[in-house]
Amino acid sequence: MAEITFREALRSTLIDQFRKDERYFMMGEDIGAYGGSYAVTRGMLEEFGDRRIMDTPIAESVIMGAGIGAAMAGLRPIVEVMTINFSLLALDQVVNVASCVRYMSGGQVQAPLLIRMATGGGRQLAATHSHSLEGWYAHLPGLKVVTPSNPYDAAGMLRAAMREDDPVLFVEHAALYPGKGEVPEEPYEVPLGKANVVREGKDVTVVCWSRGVGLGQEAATQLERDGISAEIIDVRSMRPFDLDTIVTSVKKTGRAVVVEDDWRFGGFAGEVAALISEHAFDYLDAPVRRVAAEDVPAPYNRLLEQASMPNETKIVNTVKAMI
Amino acid sequence: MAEITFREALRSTLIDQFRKDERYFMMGEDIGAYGGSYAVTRGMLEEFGDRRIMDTPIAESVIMGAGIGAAMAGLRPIVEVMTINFSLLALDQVVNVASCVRYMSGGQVQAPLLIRMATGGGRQLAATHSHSLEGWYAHLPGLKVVTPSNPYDAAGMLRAAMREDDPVLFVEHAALYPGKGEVPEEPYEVPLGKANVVREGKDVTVVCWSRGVGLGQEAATQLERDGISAEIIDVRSMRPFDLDTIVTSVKKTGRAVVVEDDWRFGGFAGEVAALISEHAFDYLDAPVRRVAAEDVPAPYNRLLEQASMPNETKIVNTVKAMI
Amino acid sequence: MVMVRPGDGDGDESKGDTMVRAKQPREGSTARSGKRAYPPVALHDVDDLRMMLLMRRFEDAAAEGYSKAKIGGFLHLDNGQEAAALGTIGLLRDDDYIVTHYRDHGHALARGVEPERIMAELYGKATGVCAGKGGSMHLFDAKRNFMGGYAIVTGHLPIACGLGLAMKYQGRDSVVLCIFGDGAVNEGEWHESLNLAAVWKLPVLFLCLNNEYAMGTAIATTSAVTNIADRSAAYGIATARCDGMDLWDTRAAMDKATVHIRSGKGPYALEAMTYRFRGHSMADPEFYRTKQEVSERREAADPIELVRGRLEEAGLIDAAAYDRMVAEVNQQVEECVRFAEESPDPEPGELYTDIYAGIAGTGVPGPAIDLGRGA
Amino acid sequence: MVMVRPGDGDGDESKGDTMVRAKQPREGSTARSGKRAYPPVALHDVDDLRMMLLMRRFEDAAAEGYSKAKIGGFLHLDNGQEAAALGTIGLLRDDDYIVTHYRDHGHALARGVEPERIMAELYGKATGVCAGKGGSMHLFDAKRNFMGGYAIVTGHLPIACGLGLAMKYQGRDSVVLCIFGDGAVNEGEWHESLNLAAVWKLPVLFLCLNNEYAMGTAIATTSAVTNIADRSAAYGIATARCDGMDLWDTRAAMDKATVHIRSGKGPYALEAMTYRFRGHSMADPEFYRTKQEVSERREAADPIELVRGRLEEAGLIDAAAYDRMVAEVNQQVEECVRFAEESPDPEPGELYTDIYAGIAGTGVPGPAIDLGRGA
Ligand SMILES: Cc1ncc(C[n+]2csc(CCOP(=O)(O)OP(=O)(O)O)c2C)c(N)n1
Ligand SMILES: Cc1ncc(C[n+]2csc(CCOP(=O)(O)OP(=O)(O)O)c2C)c(N)n1
Ligand SMILES: [Mg+2]
Ligand SMILES: [Mg+2]
Repeated sequence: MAEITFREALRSTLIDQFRKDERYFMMGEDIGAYGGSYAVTRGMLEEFGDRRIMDTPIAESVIMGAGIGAAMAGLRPIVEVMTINFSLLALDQVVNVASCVRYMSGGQVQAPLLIRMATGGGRQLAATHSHSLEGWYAHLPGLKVVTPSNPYDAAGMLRAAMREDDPVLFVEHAALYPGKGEVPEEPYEVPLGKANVVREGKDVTVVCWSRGVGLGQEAATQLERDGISAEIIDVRSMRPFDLDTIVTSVKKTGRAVVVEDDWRFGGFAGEVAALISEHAFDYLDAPVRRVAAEDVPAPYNRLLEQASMPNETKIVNTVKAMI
Repeated sequence: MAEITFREALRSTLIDQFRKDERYFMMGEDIGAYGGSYAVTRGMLEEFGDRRIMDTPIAESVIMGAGIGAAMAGLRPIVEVMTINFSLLALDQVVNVASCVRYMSGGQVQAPLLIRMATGGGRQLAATHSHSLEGWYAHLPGLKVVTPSNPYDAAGMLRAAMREDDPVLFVEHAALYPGKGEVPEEPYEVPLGKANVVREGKDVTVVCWSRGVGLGQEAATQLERDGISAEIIDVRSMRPFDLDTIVTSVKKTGRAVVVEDDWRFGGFAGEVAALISEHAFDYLDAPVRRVAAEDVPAPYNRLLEQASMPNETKIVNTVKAMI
Repeated sequence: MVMVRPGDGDGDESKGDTMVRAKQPREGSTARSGKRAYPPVALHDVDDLRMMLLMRRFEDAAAEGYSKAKIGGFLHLDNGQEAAALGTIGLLRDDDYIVTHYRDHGHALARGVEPERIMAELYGKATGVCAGKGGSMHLFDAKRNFMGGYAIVTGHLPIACGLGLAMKYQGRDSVVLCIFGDGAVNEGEWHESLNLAAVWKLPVLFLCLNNEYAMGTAIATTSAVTNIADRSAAYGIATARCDGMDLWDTRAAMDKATVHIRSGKGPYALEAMTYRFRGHSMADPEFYRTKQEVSERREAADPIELVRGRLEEAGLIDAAAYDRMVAEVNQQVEECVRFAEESPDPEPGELYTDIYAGIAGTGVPGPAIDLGRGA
Repeated sequence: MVMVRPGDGDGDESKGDTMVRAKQPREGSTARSGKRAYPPVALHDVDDLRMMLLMRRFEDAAAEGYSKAKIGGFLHLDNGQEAAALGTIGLLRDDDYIVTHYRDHGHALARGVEPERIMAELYGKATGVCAGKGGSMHLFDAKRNFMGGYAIVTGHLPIACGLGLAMKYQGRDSVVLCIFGDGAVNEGEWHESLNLAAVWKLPVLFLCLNNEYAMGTAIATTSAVTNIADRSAAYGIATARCDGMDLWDTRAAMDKATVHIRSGKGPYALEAMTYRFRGHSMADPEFYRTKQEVSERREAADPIELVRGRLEEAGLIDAAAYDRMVAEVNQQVEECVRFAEESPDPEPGELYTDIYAGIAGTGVPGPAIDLGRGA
């Protein structure tokens, strides 16, 4: 086991798979000569050449579609969209081809494409560059959407995602890239669709994913000081969604808080809250609460931006108000 | 009062406003020579000429952006996107300009744009042409999203929407266009942001909008035969959202079913369910249920498609299972 | 009459100047003027006549099915565009690929997809090419590399680039034929796709079926430059225009295009000038053009009449043989309709298949109540 | 040296052939070769020198602020591109409009926006042009018709069309200047916007600042045709290329372009050849080009040096005056920084303003608990 960054966990997994299977190649903006805008692909152009690490024009829709088409022809393309903000320009391809081509064709055609993108705010990038819209993608039948919170899961889920015969959206929170964690040197997979109880507790279940898991853990530490025991569940996979693990926990704790970086109104946390209320109704001692982004476009000013985002204090306060 | 169609209610309101205020003009695909793909604009080219009824290239992003830009310069553009399916190609303009330009500019710039689009399935248009993604738009701070269910509201809400200083998305379910209803001849407004109790009841609250309102009313009629009294609430405005009216109702009935045409998982009905559970927790006798589209791409076959969609039977069965 | 721009096919497009001409006069279809130098007719042209008759009759039968509400959704027919489709698709190899738009029945027929399975798809039946899930606008036949009809205008152009990329990646010399209309050219994806194909030298043949209208919008309303071949040249792509009402002219252009692509020179943009004899879809009231325009154009150039005329001139077919052929084709289409009508609907459970490779869905159990299916 | 294509500016572009030339040799910047025929220098050129110095020094100060973590987000500086910005923006009328991309500080300065309010915006302060809400990439000054920096590549091109449409609709002869980079031309919205502007004859000046790189990607990697003026000509738009390192050459091109647009002839596409002396943003490790390349290019053509040289030659400024000017500009920028540093952050409540015209939000009450604001 080595302590490596989230970024390095992704990078080394990609490299390992690229070495083993020629069908993998990657397309994206500035993944080659520039070294990747988040440096995930650094060094890969040098090792694999521009046949397999392809710098593309700034043209998100054709990049996405080219990945889908190449997947339909039997390859295993990986499309890096620089950030989720820019993925809106390619969304039609995901909605109207990748996620439904198997269905429309009556099962004749599949698109085993891996889409990677960075997500999230918190770096003063303001309204157009701070989106956390992965919940939109999780809405789509035919697509899988996963979002790891730590280096171990990042490597294991990426390896699993690369083997999928369905299109998978792999969402990487930009704030997590430099974070370190233990990662085995031997290849391993973390199966998609399984939530993870990262901390056991008995008073409240905090359901979170991606950057939110760190917030949840920090909040749990603070709550412990006040004698409140929080169970922290890392959703890991938004679609498929492991409702069982969450419901089991809520049946035990009787309370749930859902955390997400996206806006509250119409966000994915609403789905999670609705599911918990539906499936653990008789066990709930308090309404399910959400800690999510304020209902405002992301502001540039650092203080305003921080105030608009979920943080451990908001989780702590929300939990305390429930108990 | 005249009995007119939903389509005619929209058309006559547009014409009336166009006659009164030169700042209104409309852009869209086939709104002129073709007569409008849903015939809402029929005859308008003849009356207002191609300066005010502009047939555009098939290029959704620039049409939307041109509407935003013209609004920023003080005009009152109306952009017709032929259907919500194609609006994905223009989504970036809505997310990253229309809904946040006021904020990003610190309040200096506004984009009083009206976007109209047809939505919904049920006509065997299969996976790419049957979306009901208005919930995605309702997620965006800075935008208003409304969706009338009958001719009276269509005319009144359109008139109100055309006066707004904010961008408004006006969502028209394609199945509703031919439906008739009473509409006063005198101009009137139905204020945005107000839900409507279209039928009073005491056992369950059915929260619905757009095409769902007809389903809800039909279900209520059927339920009445079994002695179940359903209150039907037409949401009308997804953002802003009139939670008060709904919560007041649920506090009375103790039960709620939310109906929508979109996929259940991650849909807007989840938000509504979560809000009800949060704000009427102590009054609920049963978990809030949702009747929404099955989690599948829209199939072409008529029977499969009908099975995938919400209908009155599903509402009735859902309500009965709750009582 | 295939218009070849300087640099076309000589292996050095990059040197030559390619011209973009604004508002030049439209190439009229001169098919029936008899001025053209044609190659001698061949026996297989008779098969092509039969196929074109099938394409035509199939559409008419589909229109009837639609009028009887046996076919749902949108129905886009391509009467009049048969030569443009067959003259291109008919020249492909089995290992070539096709992606096309929603006006796709004729394209599937030209590719050899079984007509009865196409008709059954329009009827939404389990025996349809897509098992009733895709419908008219989304025909697929993967074993024939017919990779779909697509109904989002230009949604398939990026897909064509991806298929082309896969060919190049694997060192195969297959061509990807990508078919779209004149209205598609103003969509951003058209631009992104032509540029990507050009810079990566992808083996994609961008075939624009220019029928002068996008729904009800005439091309000059939406494009300052209406010559699409010329617009394509702006990407450094070899381009040509052909008379899509003329099977031979189309074939000659297609031949040049595929030779160019297979020799590794990258993409090619072919603009086939054509005209649709029916409305945009069955819902089209056709306010935007007169009945007279349509009948004049049809009189001036019906692609089937041209083929028939040349075959008759060459003595390969006579009136009686032609009538027999028409009768056989009508019979064949009738059988397709019968097959479609008699085929079963998909099983209700089919609603939930073909979404994922495995069975995974949301992972969330559905409501434990009767869904009132098929209501 | 402004390259004008046939038909440009003679009122009849539609007749003339416009050329698309693939892979023609890049116009080198010949600014310092002295071969160019220049107009006599004028007194206002001294002001322009001062402005260019301000633009340069402002960026350097922003870089310092960023290094000290006083400025957040992405920071894109445009050292080297001063002449291209000032030579165009400087010629606009007050009633003209500007939209530009994220590399926008210099553009705002050239438009006359108060430097201290720009700096305050970079510092995220309440006194910033956007009250601290927009930041470096999204500068707006509505009263100067500076309608924004936009950070989604090409997101503002459709907006420019809409502003242009409004001008035309209202019968105004204002020009909308729309600025973007060489990397933007492959995005679908570029295409959609140029086509719409052409077919509707909108008064939009599409100004491409071609600095040869999009982030780390050289233009030839992503475009088969690297001459952007030529690519723009495919829309039937009048086009020109100019030396964006040369204030006079840029001005001459800009002058022609605005005359063309104001006379109602529709859009114009101007490509200014330029080069950025700094990385793409402050986060750029610059793997894709050598330090030597940058210093050679800077040596060969620094737009400020050119202006200074000509003014000295003409006796309008001497070394002492120049040094004084530099000192004054440095002083001015220092004051901007001080202003920014000393300005207050926005009030916490500002988070919730400027979202709607009225107070409407979701209509849903927020959680009735302490939000831990500013944590
Ligand atoms: C992105 C998108 N916008 C709009 C439509 C609606 N639509 C369907 S076909 C069509 C016209 C296309 O015309 P053209 O490309 O010329 O092809 P043709 O129908 O003439 O064969 C339009 C606007 C669509 N399907 N997709
Ligand atoms: C749609 C979109 N895709 C990608 C990006 C990330 N990005 C920001 S700037 C840039 C390069 C743009 O280069 P160019 O247009 O040449 O302008 P320059 O930065 O050289 O001035 C990229 C890829 C973005 N902001 N928006
Ligand atoms: Mg057409
Ligand atoms: Mg650049």
